[in-house]
Amino acid sequence: MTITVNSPQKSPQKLWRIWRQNNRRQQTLGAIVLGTLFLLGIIVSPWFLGESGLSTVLTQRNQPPSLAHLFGTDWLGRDMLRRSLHGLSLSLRVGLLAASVSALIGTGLGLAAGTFGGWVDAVIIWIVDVFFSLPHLVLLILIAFAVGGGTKGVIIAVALTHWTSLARVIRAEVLQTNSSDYVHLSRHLGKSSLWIARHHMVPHIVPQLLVGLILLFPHAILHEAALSFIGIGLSPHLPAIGIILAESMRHLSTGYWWLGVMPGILLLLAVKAFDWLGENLRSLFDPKTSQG
Amino acid sequence: MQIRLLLVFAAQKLLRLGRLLMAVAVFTFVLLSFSPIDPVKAYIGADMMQISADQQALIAERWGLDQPMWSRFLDWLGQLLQGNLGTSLVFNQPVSEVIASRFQASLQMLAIAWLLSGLLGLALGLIAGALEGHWIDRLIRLYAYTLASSPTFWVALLLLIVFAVSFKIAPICCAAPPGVLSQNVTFWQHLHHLLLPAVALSIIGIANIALHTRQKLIDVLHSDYVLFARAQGESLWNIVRYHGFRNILLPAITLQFASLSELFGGSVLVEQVFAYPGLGEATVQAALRSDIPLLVGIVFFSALFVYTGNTLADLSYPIIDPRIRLGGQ
Amino acid sequence: MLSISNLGVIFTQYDQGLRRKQLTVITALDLDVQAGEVVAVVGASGSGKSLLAHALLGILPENAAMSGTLQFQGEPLTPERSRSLRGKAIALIPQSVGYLDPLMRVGKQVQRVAQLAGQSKANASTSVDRTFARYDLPMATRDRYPFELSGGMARRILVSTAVVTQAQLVIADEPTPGLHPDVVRETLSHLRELAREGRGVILITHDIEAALQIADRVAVFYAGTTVEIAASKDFSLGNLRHPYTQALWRSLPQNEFVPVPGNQPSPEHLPEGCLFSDRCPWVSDICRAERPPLRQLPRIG
Amino acid sequence: MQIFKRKRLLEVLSVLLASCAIASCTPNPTDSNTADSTADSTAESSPAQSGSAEQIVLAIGGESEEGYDPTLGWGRYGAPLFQSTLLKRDENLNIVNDLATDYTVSEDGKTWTVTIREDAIFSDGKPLTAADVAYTFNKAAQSGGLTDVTQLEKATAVDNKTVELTLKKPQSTFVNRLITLGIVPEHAHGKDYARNPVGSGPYKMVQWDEGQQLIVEANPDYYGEAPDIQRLVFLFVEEDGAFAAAKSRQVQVAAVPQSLAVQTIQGMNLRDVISVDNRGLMFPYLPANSKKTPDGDPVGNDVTADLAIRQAANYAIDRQALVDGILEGYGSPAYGPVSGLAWEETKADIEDAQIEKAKEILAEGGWADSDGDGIVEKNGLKAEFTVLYKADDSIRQALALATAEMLKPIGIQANVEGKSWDDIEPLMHSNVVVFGWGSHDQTEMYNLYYSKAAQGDYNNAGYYADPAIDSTLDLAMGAPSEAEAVTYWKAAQWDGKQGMTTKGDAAWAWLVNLNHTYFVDECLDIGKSQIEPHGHGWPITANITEWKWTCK
Repeated sequence: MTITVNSPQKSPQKLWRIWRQNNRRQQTLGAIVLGTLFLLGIIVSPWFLGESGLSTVLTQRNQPPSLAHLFGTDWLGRDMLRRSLHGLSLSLRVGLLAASVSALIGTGLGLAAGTFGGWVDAVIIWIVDVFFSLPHLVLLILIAFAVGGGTKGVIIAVALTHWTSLARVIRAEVLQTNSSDYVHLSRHLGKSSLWIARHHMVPHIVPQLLVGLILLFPHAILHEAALSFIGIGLSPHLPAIGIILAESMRHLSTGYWWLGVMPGILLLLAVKAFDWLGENLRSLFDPKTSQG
Repeated sequence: MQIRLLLVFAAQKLLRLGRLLMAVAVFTFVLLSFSPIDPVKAYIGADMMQISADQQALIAERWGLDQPMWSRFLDWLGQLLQGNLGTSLVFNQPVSEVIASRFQASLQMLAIAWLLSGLLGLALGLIAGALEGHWIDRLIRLYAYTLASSPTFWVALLLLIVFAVSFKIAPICCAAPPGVLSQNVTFWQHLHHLLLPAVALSIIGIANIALHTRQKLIDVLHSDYVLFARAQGESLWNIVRYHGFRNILLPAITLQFASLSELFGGSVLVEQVFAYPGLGEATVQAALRSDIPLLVGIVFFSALFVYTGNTLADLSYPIIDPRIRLGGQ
Repeated sequence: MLSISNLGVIFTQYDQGLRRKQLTVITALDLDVQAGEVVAVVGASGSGKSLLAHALLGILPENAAMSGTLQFQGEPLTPERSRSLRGKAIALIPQSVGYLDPLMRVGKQVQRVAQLAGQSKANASTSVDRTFARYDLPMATRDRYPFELSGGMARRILVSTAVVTQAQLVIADEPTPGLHPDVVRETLSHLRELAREGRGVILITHDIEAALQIADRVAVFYAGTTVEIAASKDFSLGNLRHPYTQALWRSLPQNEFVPVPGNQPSPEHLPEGCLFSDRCPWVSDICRAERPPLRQLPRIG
Repeated sequence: MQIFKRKRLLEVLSVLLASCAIASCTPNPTDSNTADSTADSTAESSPAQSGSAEQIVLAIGGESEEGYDPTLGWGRYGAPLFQSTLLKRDENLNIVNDLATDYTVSEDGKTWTVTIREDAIFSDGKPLTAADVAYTFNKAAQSGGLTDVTQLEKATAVDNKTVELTLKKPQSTFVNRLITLGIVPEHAHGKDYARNPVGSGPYKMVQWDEGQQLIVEANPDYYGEAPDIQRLVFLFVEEDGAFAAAKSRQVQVAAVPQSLAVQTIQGMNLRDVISVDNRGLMFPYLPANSKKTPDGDPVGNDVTADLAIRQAANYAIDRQALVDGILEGYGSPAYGPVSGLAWEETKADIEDAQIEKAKEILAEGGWADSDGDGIVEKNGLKAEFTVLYKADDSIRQALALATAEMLKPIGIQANVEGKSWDDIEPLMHSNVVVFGWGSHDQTEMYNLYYSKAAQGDYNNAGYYADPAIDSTLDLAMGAPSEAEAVTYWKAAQWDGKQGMTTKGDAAWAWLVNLNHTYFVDECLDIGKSQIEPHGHGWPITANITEWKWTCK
């Protein structure tokens, strides 16, 4: 008697899995393209939308979402979709800038710690520990306050607080590469630390950096929005997403739910898109994580 | 023997704490010395027109704002050695008292949120991990990933819209019903006002803990000892119960204590949304109104809080895992 | 008691670049075990030995598909039946102490095994006491954690897990590597003892010498196929038929000590015909074209 | 256009409401049930039912996080509640005695002698004496809080009931300190006074849950007429929260913004209180680059330095339209900084919304549209400026936008830009800014227009400087009493020949006064309210002792 077990063609769930498996590479690439397009679309949307729809139309105040206004209108009759896109675009740009600066700091310190070792390493590790010893948001508030708030404040605060994890990753990567055979060889050949860093470290670190950077974005953007929400971030006249959400707090009890819900969903989608992008990039670089 | 180890452990931890707090204090003051905000103006606020220049000078003198930052730091340090964190500008009260009373209000919320996120996160993580690949796992992962990308304050806002505005089953603000003397507030009223903020706060932690627990459980389920247990005919849920749970407890507890830091930060946002008068709300006040002594005090306190959480996690290791000895390895 | 014929196991996996592929890790395994005998399964790593054990216990990973005929005590051994029999009628003695939960006291773990085999809690506890006594394990061992055990103790505990169950078929998966020779001898004698009690024992090992010490018969696996099943004494007599078995025999230190040239083919690149064809000194055209089935040969001598 | 539509809409709404009343539609039972459920649970354990003569709940903001110490500024918006003041303003803002029985000011205006009543006792049972008054003034003068008593040289108690306040120089506005500074007991004014205030006011503190609520109850020892409402609960929530609480009937008085005032709440009436809470456009008075502020920010603007521009803008703006369209009708036109107050010069009012007159003024001033782009020019200078407003303030935003629309027809191009105060501060001496002020204290008007007050901050941000006005303001400030000063205050606004308002220098274009809007329980009679100063909320408590609960 012959028993065939776990036949792959048995259930629809299995079929689905096989379809997914077969298309994984295309899916990953597709996801990367789709995510990038979505985010780019949001970032450049204000240039296509222009200022139209941002002016006050008193006859169209407080309209719930409809076909004409997908996100409804606010208490001045402004189209919430346009406002949200403007706001999110601004928030994304601020977040991107801050995250990029943060990634630079993280890479620099991570490389320094891993390459020079000794007291440099000890000092950097200690700084990282001090940063980890404070709640993230408290640290953000402190720094944003200290530099005087506003857009500049947010960028500096986010940039100064998000580098720690990346620095750790890069440092570990450097240490691992450092102990590898070819680095030993180069060292024996009398190459300088800098030469080794440039020729051996950088190629290993760039993929880590890229993924790390993209996974930094969502954090940076969420924290930017949070800071703006509590009033220490972007100036209230800028249509940042945090500001829009904070404004919606003033219209909760009147039942204008769309003022808070719709922009929040857009923000959520953008953050998820970054996460998605990061995960897919990572699985492209490192197929191990995509198993199973 | 054990007691000596414990003492050594405590001494080490205290030393590190002292060093850390010192660093935090110096760091904070250095940062604040760069601040372009004029605290006198921030203090006066809307009353600018009725306050003469003489009075402004008087105000600066009262708060020592006319001194350079380094001398204020030395003053502050001197006071600190006497156990005094200075006086809050906004609340005109010793900073330690402000923190104590505010933290008391936050503590209950933090505790509920902490337990909720820990238990729910653990449960969801266990289910998802055990059913890896199943649609339930997919659902839980989707939920957790979505939550992880959601702005905390927005989730809180949604909860407020749904439960307080639409269904009217939760209060829209505050920590107690209006007009009721504190001694007359019942336990249920108290809970009623506490619950929604706590739930909102716990949601941040759930995602993180669930995802980590899931991953850890999957690792455990792929381990040799689980393979052996399966070979003995152990069912999936009993494997989770007898082996999975025990082996993920340690990382879960580490994570749980480490999450105190995130929770503390989250409380700043949640209290803002729910107008809950806790320490988080005071943090925002301190920053918005340039109350430097209070801000420094809160930064200081939060570092202590996070450190305590991590130390508790360290202490819990040897209890759970016999392989780990206090102070050893 | 147990008979396996033409067992196949196929894995579905992803490749670098995320392409899916199918791996045939077991092509055609044949084996039969009688009550009271020890059958050793030998072969290089990757020959499918451990997977056989997993297949019998129904604990193959989810992405594995199984084919072929399995019979246990006269009835087909479906995965469902494996599930209900494992831990009761079929028991596994794992490789190392790593197969014990590091955070659970060993006494409790062995007791749990007994309970899973169908004993009540109290009975299970006495079974553990009895078994521990049988293997000279002090009572205090019950309260130890796996990391606190010495090598020999750990081995006896692992054997205990099979003994407490009354299972008719015991599969010992690589019980000897890295052990002190005394412990190896002791472990093997425990296995032999189990067979003497009337159980069937499958001893999975790559250590032919150890296998020959206690096994009645030896099955030789190569790249997921059974190339030969021979009586133990056939080895000492040199009555070996398959070229791989012969090569293996020659590679032993007490014999010619010449390693088998070449490598076992990876499941990704299995040869067309006989799996040993690329290394076989006597390869014929037929072998290159098709895989010869296992044949029953008359006993020589 | 839009404004008219709103008006129509309001009419339609009111008709609908009226017809509803005729049809006597009953409140939706399910609605009131859900609303009451929370209130019920409150009532269970609370001895006093909210919404009765026993207890009312007010959500009008105004928490003093610093505590309730008058020497640090508590009560500067009126009614210190726990303490009483020497003088107070009645509902018509006339100065009347409270603790004081009489006060005189010396010829040179530097010595104020106040006699006080002898029946006032603090809530701890000790009598209030002249020594306490002297202590309070001396303390406030040096404590560095938010009340400015720096003009005081010293206060001395002559005897048990007479105090002498000596000023450094005459200051007619000093009377406002007598009106706002609550008297604290010297014997009980310690470190924790701010959190446990003891005073001779109509109410005493029961409990203060910081950040949440303040519970006070009637002071049985109060020397004045006993208040009708026994216990007050001040709920400290945002305006939106106040509205929500009002909707669920948890509060009896809720301060709401104008945008929420158009809503209706069953069982509550909307009360709009006239205020001097004004909004106006501040024009930089000097030509561009005439000087720099101490911080190095530019001062002056060539366009607004031209009188014709400022006057024309004043005449062109349709203030009533702003009130109707933006304030939902809850407001009044403003022509000066002190609308409705006793020291307002009503002769300074103008007939506005006069496009033609505005155009004439421009033409006379030499402004003409020579290139046909719709914007007038003079000597090659276009009549164009930027209007800055605090960006998160929707009313200021709407005012700025609407005003810019109104200036367009006369050929003035106003570019509207929203910014935060931090960003506005460096720009506010060289650009037009939407400001909002309004106080019962004339010091504010003085600081808005007095040339030497311009020091690069909010005081006289436009660097207005007119020597004649300066001397009139000096006379007003130096007058021995408010009554005598009023003549000068009025003259500074417009004396028939010159003044700082439109007909004179037109240093500002005042736009509107906001009405402060409150939802008040139908059963609560809050009497006649004062014209409220800038600051929505707390000022409504000025006459709280007269509030009555009219239902059983």
